[in-house]
Amino acid sequence: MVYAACLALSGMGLVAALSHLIGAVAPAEIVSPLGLPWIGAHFRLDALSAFFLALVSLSSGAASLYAVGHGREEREPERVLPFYPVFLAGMNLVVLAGDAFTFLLSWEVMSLASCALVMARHREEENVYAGYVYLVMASFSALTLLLAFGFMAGADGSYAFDSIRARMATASSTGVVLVLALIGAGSKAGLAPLHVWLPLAHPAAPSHVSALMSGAMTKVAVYAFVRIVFDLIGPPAWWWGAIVLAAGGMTATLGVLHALMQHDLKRLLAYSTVENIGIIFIALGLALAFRAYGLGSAAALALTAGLLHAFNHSAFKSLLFLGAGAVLSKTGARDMERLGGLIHRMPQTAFLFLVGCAAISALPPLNGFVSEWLTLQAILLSPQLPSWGLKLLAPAVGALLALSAALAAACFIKAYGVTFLGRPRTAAAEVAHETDRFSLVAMSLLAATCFIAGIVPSLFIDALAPVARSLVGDRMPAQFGLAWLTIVPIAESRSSYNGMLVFLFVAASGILAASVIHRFASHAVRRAPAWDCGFPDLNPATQYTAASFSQPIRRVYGSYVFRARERVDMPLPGELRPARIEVELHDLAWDWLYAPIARAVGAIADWLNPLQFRTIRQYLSLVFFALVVLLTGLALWS
Amino acid sequence: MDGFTLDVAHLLAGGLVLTSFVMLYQDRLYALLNVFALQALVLSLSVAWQAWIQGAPHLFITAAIALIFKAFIIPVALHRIIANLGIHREVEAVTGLGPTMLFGIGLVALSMVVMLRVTAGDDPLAREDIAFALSVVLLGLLMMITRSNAVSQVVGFMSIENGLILAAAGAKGMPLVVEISVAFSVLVALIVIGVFLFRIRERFDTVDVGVFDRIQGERR
Amino acid sequence: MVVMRDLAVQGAQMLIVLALAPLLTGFVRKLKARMLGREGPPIVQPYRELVRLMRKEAVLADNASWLFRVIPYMVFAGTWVASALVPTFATGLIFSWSADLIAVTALLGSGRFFVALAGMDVGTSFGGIGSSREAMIATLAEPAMIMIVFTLALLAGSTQLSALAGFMLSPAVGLRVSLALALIALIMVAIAENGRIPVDNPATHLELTMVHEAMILEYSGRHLAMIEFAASLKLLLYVSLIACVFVPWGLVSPRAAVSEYALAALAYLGKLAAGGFLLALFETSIAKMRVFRVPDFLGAALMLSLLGALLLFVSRSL
Amino acid sequence: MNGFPGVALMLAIPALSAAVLALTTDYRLSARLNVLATFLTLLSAVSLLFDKPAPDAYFNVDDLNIVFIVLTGFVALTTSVFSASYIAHELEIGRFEPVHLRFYHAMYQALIFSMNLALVANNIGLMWVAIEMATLTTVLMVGLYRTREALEAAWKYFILGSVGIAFALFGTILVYMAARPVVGEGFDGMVWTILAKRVSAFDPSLLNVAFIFLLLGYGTKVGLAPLHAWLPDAHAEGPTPISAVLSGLLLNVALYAVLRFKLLLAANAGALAPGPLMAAMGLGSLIFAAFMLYRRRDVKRMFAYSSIEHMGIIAFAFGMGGPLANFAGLLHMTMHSLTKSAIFFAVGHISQVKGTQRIADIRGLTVSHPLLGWGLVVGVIAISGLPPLGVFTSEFLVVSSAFARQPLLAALLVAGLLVALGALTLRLQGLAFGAPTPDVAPSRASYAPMISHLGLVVLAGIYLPPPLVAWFQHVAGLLG
Repeated sequence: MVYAACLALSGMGLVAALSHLIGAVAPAEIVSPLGLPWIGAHFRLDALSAFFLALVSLSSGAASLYAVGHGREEREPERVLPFYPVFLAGMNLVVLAGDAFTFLLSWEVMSLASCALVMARHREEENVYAGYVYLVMASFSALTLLLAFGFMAGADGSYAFDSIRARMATASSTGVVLVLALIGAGSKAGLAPLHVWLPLAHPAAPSHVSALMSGAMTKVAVYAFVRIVFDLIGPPAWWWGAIVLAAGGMTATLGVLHALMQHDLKRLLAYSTVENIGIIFIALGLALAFRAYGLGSAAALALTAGLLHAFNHSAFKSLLFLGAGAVLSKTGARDMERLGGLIHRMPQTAFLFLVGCAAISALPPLNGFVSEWLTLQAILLSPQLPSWGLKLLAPAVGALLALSAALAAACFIKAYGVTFLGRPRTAAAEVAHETDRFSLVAMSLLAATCFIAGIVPSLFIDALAPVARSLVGDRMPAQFGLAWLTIVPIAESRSSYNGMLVFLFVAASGILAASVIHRFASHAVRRAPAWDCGFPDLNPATQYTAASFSQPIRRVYGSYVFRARERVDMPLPGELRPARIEVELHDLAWDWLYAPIARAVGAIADWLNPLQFRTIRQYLSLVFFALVVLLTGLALWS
Repeated sequence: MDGFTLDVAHLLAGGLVLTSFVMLYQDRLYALLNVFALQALVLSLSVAWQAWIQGAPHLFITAAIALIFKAFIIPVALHRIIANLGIHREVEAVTGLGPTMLFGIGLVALSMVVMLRVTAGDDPLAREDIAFALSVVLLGLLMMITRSNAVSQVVGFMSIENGLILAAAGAKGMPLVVEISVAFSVLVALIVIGVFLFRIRERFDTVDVGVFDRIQGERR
Repeated sequence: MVVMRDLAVQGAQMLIVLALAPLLTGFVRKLKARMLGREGPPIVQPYRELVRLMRKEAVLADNASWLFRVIPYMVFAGTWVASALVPTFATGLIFSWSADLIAVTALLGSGRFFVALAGMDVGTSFGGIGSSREAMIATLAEPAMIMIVFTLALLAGSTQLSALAGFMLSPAVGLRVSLALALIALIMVAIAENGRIPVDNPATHLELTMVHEAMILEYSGRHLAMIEFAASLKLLLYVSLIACVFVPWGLVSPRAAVSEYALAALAYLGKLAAGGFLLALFETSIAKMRVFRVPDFLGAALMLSLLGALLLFVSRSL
Repeated sequence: MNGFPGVALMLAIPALSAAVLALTTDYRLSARLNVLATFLTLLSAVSLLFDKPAPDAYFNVDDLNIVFIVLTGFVALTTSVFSASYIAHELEIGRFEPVHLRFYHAMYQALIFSMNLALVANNIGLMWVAIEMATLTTVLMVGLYRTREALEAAWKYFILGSVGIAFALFGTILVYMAARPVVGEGFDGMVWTILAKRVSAFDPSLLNVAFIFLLLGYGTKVGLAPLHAWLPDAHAEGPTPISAVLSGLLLNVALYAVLRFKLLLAANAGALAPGPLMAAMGLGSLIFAAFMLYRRRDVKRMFAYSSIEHMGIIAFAFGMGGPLANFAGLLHMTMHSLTKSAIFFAVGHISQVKGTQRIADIRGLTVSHPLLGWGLVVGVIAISGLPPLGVFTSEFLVVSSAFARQPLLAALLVAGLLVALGALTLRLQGLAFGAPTPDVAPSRASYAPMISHLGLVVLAGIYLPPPLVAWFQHVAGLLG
């Protein structure tokens, strides 16, 4: 079985990466004769790539394990199996690549393989469409990165990362590279307004692949950004941080707002990926800003926060996608309006999914909270920045961050409540049953990761120390030694957080309360029909639906964020037809950015097309005029 | 070489350009063919003259080919085609004659400017020849694009070729001229045969968009 | 020995908040009733209700899941811990550094998260209404709260509540616009969070504007008791938060003598009384607003807090 | 010619077999003969790898053309294998009368001959004659189907090609005239190796005019816009093997001719740099073809336009100049001819199986004919410059090296590439995925040619053999 092999391999990758990360050894480099002839393919494993290698290996291992069980239900396995290992290999190679050519090669292999996986179910129209948009956008990002590397490598083509570093140390106007890298890596990671392909492509793929695309591939894009901006090009200018901050804040808010409006479970998850990418970029932008002014420790804090959030997100987003996949395969429905009450049918999945939801909503004591807490702490340091623009930008972005965190909580209340709670809305949801045990093991693995990263974050922060040191020249104070496993970003007098203690505290008091009540007060339970203020209705259609849940929020933000329009069609008294409300939403990025470009291309094509239908004489006159023009030019020139 | 030979060469080359202009002016096919025959004659004369003054006997072959093939065979063949297709009453200039002539004069000026300037170091005879040759070529091309009639386009192409032969002959001691002229004659012959075989009615480009829709792949 | 004593103080605080929370609720009810000219229930009424509810058997809807039964305890525990972390009468409690103000906010947020889930568990229309409105309110209240935290943290250079209070006591504070903005915003947030008038009406049932009550409609018996208890704890938490940040006088620093502790406790009681009185006064003086006016209300809070933070960010550099 | 007479053989074999094939009527025999002859040609071409004859007045084998000679031999062989099965089918359905067969095979060999001649020619006049012969033979083959459209296409090709040829001749004469004062009259004035040695002393302004004519003349055969008009129809209407040879080889040969003269200009200090001109034309062709791709309804015509696009890329690369870009251009020429001919093999079989060339009528190939379908997918992916295939390497080099020097041009280039990729992949999805359309004929395709080409392309995308790199780097250095 292919997946088993992938599992074993990614396990090995994880071990290797961790050993490298913990035992902070010197970067290892291999040069193979493949690739560009006079350069060869460089493969390099330093702290940064080790961290991301661990990240990728973790989620790919989980996905493979999941697929061992889940893959049996694949209808056309021959369209998934060949590309899956290639996809994994591509991601790992991107992280390991040591020169521009190898990097872009593996980058594109990654994109292509995932695109093939997106189109695995090629008989549905929208999958093929998603694959197309995805392919074009992926090539766009690759070409943009190619330009960036072209600038960095120079005309003589010194593509190896070391020589690039040497060149860029003295180069000027490196801002170009930043912009290109932001566009290139950002469009792959799903940075607004280049995110449009993401919610199309990620849901279309088989679930374990969606998990990888959201959990790992977007992180590989983040890796590309970090590698280029922090490592390869020289010291940043102040406005770099500003751009990245703004982009991140916008992405986070837009992403989560769109996520709230979705009723397709996997698409909702995809949009929430966009949001988390935004959060990561906020942290990275802060790190850039701090670094531009030489505030080493602050930069280290921000960078660590960003990378930690990348790790956390890959953990819980993979978990959530796997859960969604389990739901999909057992009920055949991705649309939440056709689900409900699954907590009774698939309890383990429900529990694990709940852990994921809590983690992604940044609830203590899980891991999502830790990284967002660190990011907020980093924002709190921003008054040290001398630049006024950043001074004003940072708190605003902080507000956006808080806003999107709260919206994310609402979003996942909706996702979980509508999918797993309440009463089943269709027969399919009625008869669903628990998923296979491989999938359960895989998901519980990820859930455990979320939990551990939540209560002992100090381990992970210390593991990130060499990365921070190598990139911004400073690191956060060592955390692991502290009493009670507390984490202290700067100083205890400033702020500290202890996930483990909070968890123990809550658990203890909860259990205490429960036991006291059960001991001294009643513990009798009686089952009865739902009370519902006196007029319960047995029809599950009376439940709150996903659309109705998000309606208030749509009222609040919708009108200007996605030009939401509601049309209510209320039958007159005596009419028997049901009343219905229709909502139309727009993704402005699509309406204002993509559609015009597509129209322009079409228009130009139409405008040029008649050239196919000219007569020979007219073609001849083209030739003739070309000749005359050139000769005249020559006559004038010489 | 003395002035006389130069003058003769000059006269003949200029004659070529002149005939090209006359062709450009003609609007009757038969007349056009006659003028073309005349041009071929002039060409062969000038090539022969070049052969004599350069003392290059192989050029005589080229002259002979030009004379026999272009001055007689081709025009006759074209006469028959025209007769077959019954298009001899054709008046078919796409653009008016006046603009065409003006443009032609402009072309000649252009070729003079280009050539006479660039070949500054060369001997005057070669300069004259190459400049006239270029203008003949350009005029022939102009003819091809201003006439919409197959036969006259063929004629235009052949006058382009005449210009080339002139240039080749004028380039002193240039090898392979014979081979080249032979190859070209084959080309021309094929064109004429094509016109004859495929019954290209009146013009190469009887194209309505419908035809191209078929070409676009709706065939079969 | 010292550790034992710190632990004792911490435990005392936890017990005190537990004991005082229902009292505060009852106190506010009583005051409101009086202001409205009614007799009103006795102050200890909330205790009786709690005890009665705990005694009763819990009636669960047929399709209520295990989550539905666990949530009350989780919410209670979370709120309790949160309120135990807010200095009431003494700063520098032994566990206070295990979570800062942001963490406290997040703890309350998780409480809300789970209550909202509970609201959707049984699958009734009212539960859905409550959850979705609660979520909508939260999306505005939480950012506002975070912004307030920013303001305070920038002033005090810390997000630790003890450090905050200590800073507030010090003369370094001075009079600041941002603080005033933060205070107003905090009060508005507190009102929204506790579902008081004008955002929500804790006293109503079966009114389409209700939020919190709608979510817990299906709860009964001990579960309901837990939820109610958590609610009153939350109220207490906010009052004491405002107290410890804006009127920190009377707070004792760690390792003080027992007598000082007693004094501080008395001061704390005074603050609670004052807070409850103001709340009651406010609630009786204005009317409940429509649900879709709430966003404007909270948006104003968010704007105020953001303004305060911005002012501060800029002025810090002067 | 010392040692093994490779050159003589690789010219003699096609010539002879052309004569023989003109006489054989039996289909099987002639097809086999065709394959055999191309195979022997390939062998003799390969032999040149091992001992290069010293350049003489007529022939010359150097680092620039050796690759293209071998490439021509190889593609000719695979194409003959392909055409064996292709023509068999055409005979069955009766689009091909046996009369045409002799003609077809003879012309095929004649084409091989003329291309080899053009490649090894050391004499610019000889090169011109060879390319003209190539034009004639291909014209005749394009018109082979005798349908109205085929004749139309053949005429268009013929007339435009002839004019181009005329220009090229004029340019050649000018070059000779430029050379005459330096190297003296007579034969030396046309021998390329001698010209290359002495060119620095030529009259630069004359060279400039000459290059304009040569660029327009041979550029017509390369298919650079605005001289491209013949190319799409010629590809679309002729028999598919011819389309493969046209795109795979003939364009290369014409471009090779342009390169030869660019080498001359590069070596002459005073001459105007041909770079900007070529870069501009290349960029123009690329963008123009990229947009034209969108409205194509005939699959072969679409890939013909993509050939124009790639010729544009190559011309741009050489126009940019510099070791990297030139290397990339040479690599791209090789990769493109391999990939594009592979695509045409696939398309040929597909259009036979489906009985149509309309893109709209072909769907779901990966389902109905996995090998053909995936072959097409790989080919199109390669041609749109996606890794891990050879074209990616060259595009990587072109774009990156161009951006460092001319950011704006590079940005335009990238935009063009993106537009083209959008069009190609859009059509590809229609062809390869979705529910399949019914077949009209069983596929008795020979997959070996397609697979071998794609295999080579994939290999080149990951690993380039050192000798190849050495040749290319040397030539790239010369090209300046």
